Formats: sequence, C-alpha cells, structure tokens
Amino acid sequence: MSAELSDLYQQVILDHNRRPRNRGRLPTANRSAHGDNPSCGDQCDVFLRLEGDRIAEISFEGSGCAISQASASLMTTQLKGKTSAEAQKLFKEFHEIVTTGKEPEVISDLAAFAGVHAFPARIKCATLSWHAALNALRGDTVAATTESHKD
Amino acid sequence: MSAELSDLYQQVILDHNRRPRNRGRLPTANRSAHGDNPSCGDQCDVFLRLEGDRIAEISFEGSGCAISQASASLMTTQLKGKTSAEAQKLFKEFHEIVTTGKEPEVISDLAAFAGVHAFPARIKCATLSWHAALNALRGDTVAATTESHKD
Amino acid sequence: MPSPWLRIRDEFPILHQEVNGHPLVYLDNAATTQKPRAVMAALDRFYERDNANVHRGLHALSMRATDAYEGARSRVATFVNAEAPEEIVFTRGTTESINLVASSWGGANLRKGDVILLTEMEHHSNLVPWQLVAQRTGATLRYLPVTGDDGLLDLSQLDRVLTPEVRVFAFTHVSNTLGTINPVADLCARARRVGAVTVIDAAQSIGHMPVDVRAIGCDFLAFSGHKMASVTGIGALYGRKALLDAMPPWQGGGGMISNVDFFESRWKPTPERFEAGTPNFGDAVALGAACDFLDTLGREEIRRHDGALARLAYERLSALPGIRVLGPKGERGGLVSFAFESLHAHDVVTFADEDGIALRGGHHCNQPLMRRLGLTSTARASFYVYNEEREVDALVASLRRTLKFFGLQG
Amino acid sequence: MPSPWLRIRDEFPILHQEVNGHPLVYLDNAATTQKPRAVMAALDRFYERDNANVHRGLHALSMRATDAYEGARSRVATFVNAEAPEEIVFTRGTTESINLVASSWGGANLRKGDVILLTEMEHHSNLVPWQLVAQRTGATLRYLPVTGDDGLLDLSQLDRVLTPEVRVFAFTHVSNTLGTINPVADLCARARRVGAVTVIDAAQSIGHMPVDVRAIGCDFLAFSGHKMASVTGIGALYGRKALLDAMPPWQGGGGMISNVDFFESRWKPTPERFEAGTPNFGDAVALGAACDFLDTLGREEIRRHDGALARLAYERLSALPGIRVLGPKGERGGLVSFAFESLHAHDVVTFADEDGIALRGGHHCNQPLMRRLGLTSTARASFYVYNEEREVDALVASLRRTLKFFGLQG
Ligand SMILES: Cc1ncc(COP(=O)(O)O)c(C=O)c1O
Ligand SMILES: Cc1ncc(COP(=O)(O)O)c(C=O)c1O
Repeated sequence: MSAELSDLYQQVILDHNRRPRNRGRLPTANRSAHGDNPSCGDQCDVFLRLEGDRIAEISFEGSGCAISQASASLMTTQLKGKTSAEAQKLFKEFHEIVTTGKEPEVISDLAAFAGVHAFPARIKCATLSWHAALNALRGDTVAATTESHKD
Repeated sequence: MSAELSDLYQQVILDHNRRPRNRGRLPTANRSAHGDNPSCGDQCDVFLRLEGDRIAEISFEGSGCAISQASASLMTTQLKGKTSAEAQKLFKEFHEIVTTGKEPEVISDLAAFAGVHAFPARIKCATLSWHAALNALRGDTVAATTESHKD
Repeated sequence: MPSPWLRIRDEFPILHQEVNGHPLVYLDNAATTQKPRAVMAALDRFYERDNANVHRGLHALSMRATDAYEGARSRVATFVNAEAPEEIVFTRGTTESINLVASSWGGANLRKGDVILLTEMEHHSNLVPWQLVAQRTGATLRYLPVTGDDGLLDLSQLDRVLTPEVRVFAFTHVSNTLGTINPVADLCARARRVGAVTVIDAAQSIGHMPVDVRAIGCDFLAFSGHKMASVTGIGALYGRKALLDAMPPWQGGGGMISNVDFFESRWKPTPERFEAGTPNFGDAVALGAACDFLDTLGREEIRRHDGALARLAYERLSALPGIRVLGPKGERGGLVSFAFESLHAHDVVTFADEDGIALRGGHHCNQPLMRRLGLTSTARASFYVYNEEREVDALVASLRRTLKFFGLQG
Repeated sequence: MPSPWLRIRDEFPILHQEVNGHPLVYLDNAATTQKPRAVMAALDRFYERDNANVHRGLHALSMRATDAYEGARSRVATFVNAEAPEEIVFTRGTTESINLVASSWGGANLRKGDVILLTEMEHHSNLVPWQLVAQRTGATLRYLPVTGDDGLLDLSQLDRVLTPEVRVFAFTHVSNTLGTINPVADLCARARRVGAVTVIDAAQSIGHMPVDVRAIGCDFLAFSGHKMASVTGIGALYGRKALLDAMPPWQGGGGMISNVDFFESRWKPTPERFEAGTPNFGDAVALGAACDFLDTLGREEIRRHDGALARLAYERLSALPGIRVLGPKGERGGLVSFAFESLHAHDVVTFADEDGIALRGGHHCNQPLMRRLGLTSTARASFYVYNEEREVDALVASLRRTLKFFGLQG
C-alpha cells in the first residue's frame, strides 16, 4: 500500500469507521441538521443538545465512505462540550488540515485526516458532517451541502 | 490565370456581366418573383409576360456577383419564347451543367457555366435567377431562396 | 490483412502508462472512452492543412473545411443509417441533443394534459431537460418502472403508462448503471401506435453496437462523440427530417438565419437552423474519423467483445462476499455496477486506483434509479475495445485485497 | 531570450502551404484564426496522458483531467481578470454564451415594457438571441445608431436611447465588419447609471488586445476560443458571480444538478449549474494553452501589430479606384472591409483566392448594418499575429490585377 493511501486510511480512521462513536439519533436533541454530498450520495444527520451555547451532547447518523463516517464519528468526540465559537475554530483547523495536510498546532486526533489533502476529491467526504454540525449550531434549516465550486 | 478560373469567368459570362440583356422592370409583366441568396446578399427579381403557357417577354433586375448577373442575363435570352415545361427542362439541364460540369447535349450558351462546378460555393449564384423564374412561372409568391442544405 | 483487433492497444497511447506503480487498467469507459491515434491524427491534420471557418467562405481553405465538416455529417448519417445528412445536427453531446429536442420540439408541441413518458433508468441528461420543459409547458412526467436488481424495464406495465396522452416517450438504449439493453425497436413500435414521438438516448450504445435509426424506427436519437472513441465537445442529434423541419430554432446567431432584420429574422432549413454560431467543425472531423475506426473493428465484433467482458466480470464479481451486482445476468452492454454491503463505493474506487485500476463510483447520474434500488452509490467497471480478460482478473484480485484490508473476506 | 515574435510563422504549420500555386496568404482571421503548435500539442498531450471524464471521478486520470479542466478555467479567469474562476462558464463560443445570457438572465428578468438596447453594428449572434427572448418575454428592442462609413457608434444619441426602461445593453467590443473599437468602459459606466446590465461581445477583441472585465466594468462578456488561436468548440461566458448565482439553469442534465428526483431537481452553484453534460474539457485545455501563447506574445504587442497592418491596408486600399473602405480612419481593430462600385465581393474573393489569398466576402453576419450602409456585401481582410506587411502588398497587387481583368483600372 502506498504511503498516500496508508496516510488516508490511518488506524484512527479505520477504527472510527469500524466502531463509530455517538452514532444514532439523540432523543434529547434540541437541534439537528441534515447534510448531503449529492455527487457521491453521502448523507449525514447531526443531532445536538445545546445547553446555553455549549454542546452538551452530540450524535450523528448517515451513510457514506469510510472517510466520511470516521470523520463524523471523530467529530462528535471533538465537539462534545465545546461552545459555538470553539466549534467554529476547530472546524477551521480541521479544514486547514484536510486541505493542506498541515499538522495542527496542538496534538489532536484530527491530525489523522491530514492524509486527505492528497485526495482532493475526498475533502468533501471529510467535511460533510462538520458542515451539518455548524448548520445545526446556527439553527439553519437548509440542508448543508458540499456542492460549492471548491471543496 | 488558372484553367479553373478562366473556365469560370468565360468570355460569354464576362460579356453578359458587362452588358446584361433584358435588364430592368418589364412594364407589361403579368408575373414576377423575387429571389435572394441571403448568405451572400444576392438579390434577383424576374418579370414575365406569359401568353398562355408561353413566355412572351422576360426581364430581370438584381444585384450580385458577375456569375449571378451573367446567369440571369443569359437565362432571359434562353427562356424567351419557351413554355413552362420547356423552361423546367432547360433548368434541369442547366443545373446538371453547373453541378457536374457536364457539357449539354445540344450546343448552347449555357455551356459557359460548366466552369461553376469547380466552385461549389458559386452554384447558388448561378441558379438564383432560375429559381426566381420558375417560381414566377408557377405563380408562387414566396421568395425563392437558395438556402436549402445542398445547392 | 491482419485483423485490426490484433494490435489494438498500440492505437491508444494513453494505455501505456503506469498509475501508482501499476500498469493502467482503464475501466471507466462508460464515462468516456480513450482516443485512438487515427482520431487524433485526423484532428491534427485538419488543423495543419484545412482549417478555416465553414460555409459562406469562398477561398480554398474555407471550401476544404466546409467539405470536411459536411463530409463528417454524411459519415455520421451513414453510421446511424439516417436517410439523409440533413437529419444529423451536430451538438456538444447527448445532453445538448436532448435539451435541443426537449426545448424546441417540446416547447412547440407540449401543453397541459400531455404526458412525457420516461423510464426509471434514465440518466439525468434524459430526465432534467424533460422536467424543465414540463415546468414550462404544464405537461406532466410519467415513468415506466424497472423490475429490480436484474434491471429490466417492466414491460408488463407498458400498456398502463403508454396511453394516448403520451406525446413523447424518451428512453435509453443501454442503461449506464444497469447495463441493460432495452428493446428499443419494440418500444418505438408501441409508441407509434399511440402517436407518441420517440427519443432515444444512445450515449451508451453508439460506440458499442450497431445503431440503425431506421431499423429501430425512432424519431430522435442522441449521442456523444467522447463515448465512441472521439473527442469531447462534439456529438449529434439524429432527427427525422419532417420533424426537424417543423421545429422552431433553439439558439439564435450566425449561420442559422436566412435573413435578419433589426426586429425579426427568418431561419435556414435543418440542420443549419439548429447550429447557431461557428460550429465545432474541428471535432466533427474527429467524430467522422471515429466512425471509420469503429467500423473497421466492426460494431458486431465490438458488441461481442465488450459484452463478453461484462458478463465475465458479472460472474466473477458475483462470487465476492457481501456484494450485490446489478443488472441482467445474460445479454448486457459492456459495463457492470456493484455495491458491497459494508464498503462504500468511494473506498472501493480509491483502493482500486491504488492498483492502477480506473473505476467510477457514485450515483452515475442516476439518482432516482439508485433510490428505487435502495442504494446511494455503486462502483462501476465499464469496458471498451482495448480491454482484456486479464484486466477483469486484475479487478477481482484488487477487490479481494481491499475486502481483506477492511476485514471483510467473508 | 529571443522574442517569441521572431520565428512566429514557424509556430503555424498551416501557413506553409501553397494555394493555387501561390504561398498561402491567410487574411480571414476574423472568421477564425489558425492554431499554433503549442495549442495542438497541449490538446494531444492531454489525450495521450490524462483523458478521463471530469468531476465525480476518484481515479488518477479523472483527478488529473479535473485539475486540467479547472486549471483551464482559472487560466481563462486570469486572462480576462475575473475575480474568481467561478465567474467563467465554458461554452461552445460567443454565440452560445450570448444565448445563455439572453435565455437564462433574460428569461428571468425581462418583461413587457422593458427595453433591450443593442447597437446597429451587432453581429447576428448578439442580435438574434435578443430577438428570440424579446418575443418570449414581451420586451422590446432598441438600437444605438452607427454614424456611417467611418463606422462609429453615434454617442450623441446615447442619452436618447439609454433610458431607465433599458434593462440590458449588449454591444460588441470590436466590430467584425467596420473594425471599430468601441469605448466599452464608458458605455458600461453609462449603462450602470440607469441600472442596465451590460453584455459585451468580445469575439473580435479577445485575441487581439488586453480585455480586462474589471477595468471595463461589464456584467457579462462572451468570447470564442477559435478566434484566439485555440480550437473550435470551446469559448466562455464571463459573468459577475452575483448575477450568475441568481440565474436559473439553461440546459439540464448530468453535472449541473445537486439533487434529482423523479419530479423535481435542485441545481449546483455557478459555474456547474450552466455546464450540463460532459463538458468539452479537452478543448478547454487547448483554450488555456492559447491564453499562455497570447500572453507570451503580449496582448499590447498583438494590438499594435494587428492594428498597424489594418491601418496600412486601409491606406493602401483607399488608393484603389472605385473602392469604398469602411470603418474608422485611425485606431481600429485588426481588420478592414471594402466594397467596389462595380465589382461584387464574391468576384473579389474568388480572384484573390486564385492568388492564394484568403479573404471573406459577404454580409459577415451583419445584415442589418449592411442595409444601413446601403450595401449587400463587402470583402474583408483580417489580420493576426503571423501576418506581415508583404501580405498587404500581395493583397493590393492581387486586387489591382482583378480590377484590370474586369476593365476597372479607373
Ligand atoms: C463580433 C462577433 N460576434 C460574434 C461572433 C460569433 O462567434 P462564434 O461564431 O464563434 O460563436 C463573431 C464571429 O463570427 C463575431 O465576429
Ligand atoms: C445513458 C447516458 N445518457 C446521457 C449521458 C450524457 O452524455 P454527455 O455527458 O456526453 O452529454 C450519459 C453519459 O454521461 C449516459 O451514460
């Protein structure tokens, strides 16, 4: 297996893909949003229980490739307990990682996604659940979609 | 001058172009038709005085290249005195001459147009006045046009 | 003379490269085919010797270019056995051809109460243009169902949906996801009985088998050059002359008018009426050369070759654990789609690429069909004249490795 | 480094041939230009190495093809100084670009009472699409006049015609018959004051001079690759993003949808929304290469070169007996049209061809302008980067011989 491919399908990712965390509807959710990536058929629903401005609980449901499923799973572990602003900041970091391959400043599991940058067509897969989560945070009802011209 | 070009601009043609016969409106006309060749802007009006089924008089007006003007002029000299059926037959002969370069069976000035066949884009120029004349004979009011896909 | 099939891979320079350290195995031919030397040479030769704008030109190059362009039209006309070259309108491809019919014929002929009949297996390109014209005219859409994983049209439903309100019946010749070859001549005959106009999407058949518009008996047929060994940017719409002649223009501009005034214009006859602006005569020449190339191989032989590889792939793939292979078991076009229970098509395609194998993964512009089959995406292997059995072997071996990596050996 | 101008004719293989026993003198560049080796090489290289269908593809070739296609989009965006690549929609050429704006923007924004302002010097391609949308929407057409043989827009009339009812003002940058270079930035500024959207037909400027959409301040700009050293079949529409984003799709099909259901669909953002079906990515790559080629020569230098030849031709032709030379005396684009009192343009062109000189004769898709000038046709010589002064000499000598043949020495 090439270095690029083993970078893409890192142990962390395979693990989250095989045993996704926080998967399933959240019965106590007070926010949710849907995201899709129509050009590949990936789908993702994100459920939040916001307490004030803080994400008390989070879960996801969806279908898609290993990258998108692992990303959603990992995201839930990262966003739990964060405020809206902190979530935004994390996404910015994550976006930087998947588009440039740059390692994050603080050590974090998000670094597992650095391999994505070598596969530009897969960036959408990695960011879909994040877009849905941010929409849910903003209370947007429009489905998130990764179909902008770039990313 | 190449053989093709001197075949195209034969003496007969240059002569008819310089001194067109039967040019101008025919005051006694009882039939007329307009023809145009929109892709080059050529225009031609043909005026007939029919007596029974016979062309008693014929004239043309128009503008266009030397080939189209000479063709109209020569046509008037050929059609005068002919019946509708004879005119049709002559046009068929003429069409054959300009598209294939084949000499007509009986010696005729129409043979001067045999050189046209080497210049397919000019076939329309040579046939415009004929189309108008046949329309006039048929009593068609729609303008003749050379804009079919072929010829 | 040696068979043109013997050294066929030599004709395709692109095949002789390595991808990720492995010889390229190109199995994405339903998306676009590769181009033989003969086609590229025809294109280069045209631009090196004869290039000038066509029509209206009286100088030598323009006359040669016009002959080359109209020669390509005649060549395409004989390729599909049209009655006359005027029945061929050059377009960018299948999608533009169908948009032309839907907008021009549909706009002029459809109204409220009319029905546009499609099938559930249509590509977005034979679906969205009809949705747009339905919105514009008030006509409604109706669908002939597909039977399921074996992917046949449910002909038992045809009488129910093909009623006298159906003004147009548009369907694909070969499904780009299922591989199904539809009984197009029968469908056209049935449509004729209710007076419906027929539109065939031949994108997936034109390069792979004989396509004879008179034997089929269709009114319109749309296809793309880039899926039949020619370049992108050129394709054609075949239309019966009587229908084309009665249609209003679609795009306006130079070349399609017979007379323009400041406030109104008159149109040329078909096909020029539908070819506004400078046509893509360069690529039309390449399309003509592609017709020659395919006829040298023989379209019956191509059908046999591509179909045999697809059936072999169908069989071999069916033996893999957790797989669902779509489309008919027997006779099929040169492609096969499949989905794994626990492995997404994107992962499949990415791992195949690692072995130098080019597959397509996704909905293949067949979203409604996918939903109907309870899928969001499949992986697809599609074959062409240069593919070989050993490439099916390579595909199956690669898939086995991928399954192993994900712990899905079964 | 030697100037790229030094051996420029070596770059164009087609020029090195004889026509009717004379070296080819190609003066029909306003109809279409010839293609340099660099452009054909880019096209061949793409098909020999990277060809695969773009977007949605996850294998190596598809990713390379997508990069090449989107790279060409970025290249074209910088070529016209757009703010972002998304402002470039690939089309077949100028005509399709204008049809897209007229149909999509016009269809959504025009209604009875609205005025479409054009000029009397528009090419049919910037005229017929507006007639068609006027018929469809009930908007009316209005024209800014041309002054006469010197062929300038009559700006003294602008206030009279550019009223608040004008929703769109579409005009050519350079006239393909008169050679006039219009003051496009001024016209856009004036249009903005009444809130009119501006559409520029850049077919005759794009390959001949710097074209900067931000300096011009236009909303849309349309052009063709084949008139700027690239191949046929590709061109572009520049549109301000805010306007494109608000426009409905035009053609429907694969690639432009974000979601398709059996009965309705959602669209992708611009530019994909306007690129239904497999795009012409092969020729887009060639267009990108043409941008590089022209920038290496320098577009200011090209403007000087082509303009100087046209002014020289204007002067030398004006000395011939019985001639009427059209368009401005001073600054002009790289072409000159002329008409003889007693000699039809077709005869002129046929005799020039005999000397190996390629001219165009006819109405140049400018019928209304021709009528306005009291002409039915002109002959036109148009220049490009490979033309030389000696070719103007050859033209004048040939015309003198023709006049002599017809007994018109004056
Ligand atoms: C001024 C002008 N506009 C539009 C066009 C149309 O361009 P195309 O035929 O490439 O669409 C042309 C060229 O024919 C032109 O000269
Ligand atoms: C069945 C079918 N129809 C239509 C199309 C559209 O063809 P194009 O993208 O060349 O317009 C395709 C290919 O993408 C296809 O497979």
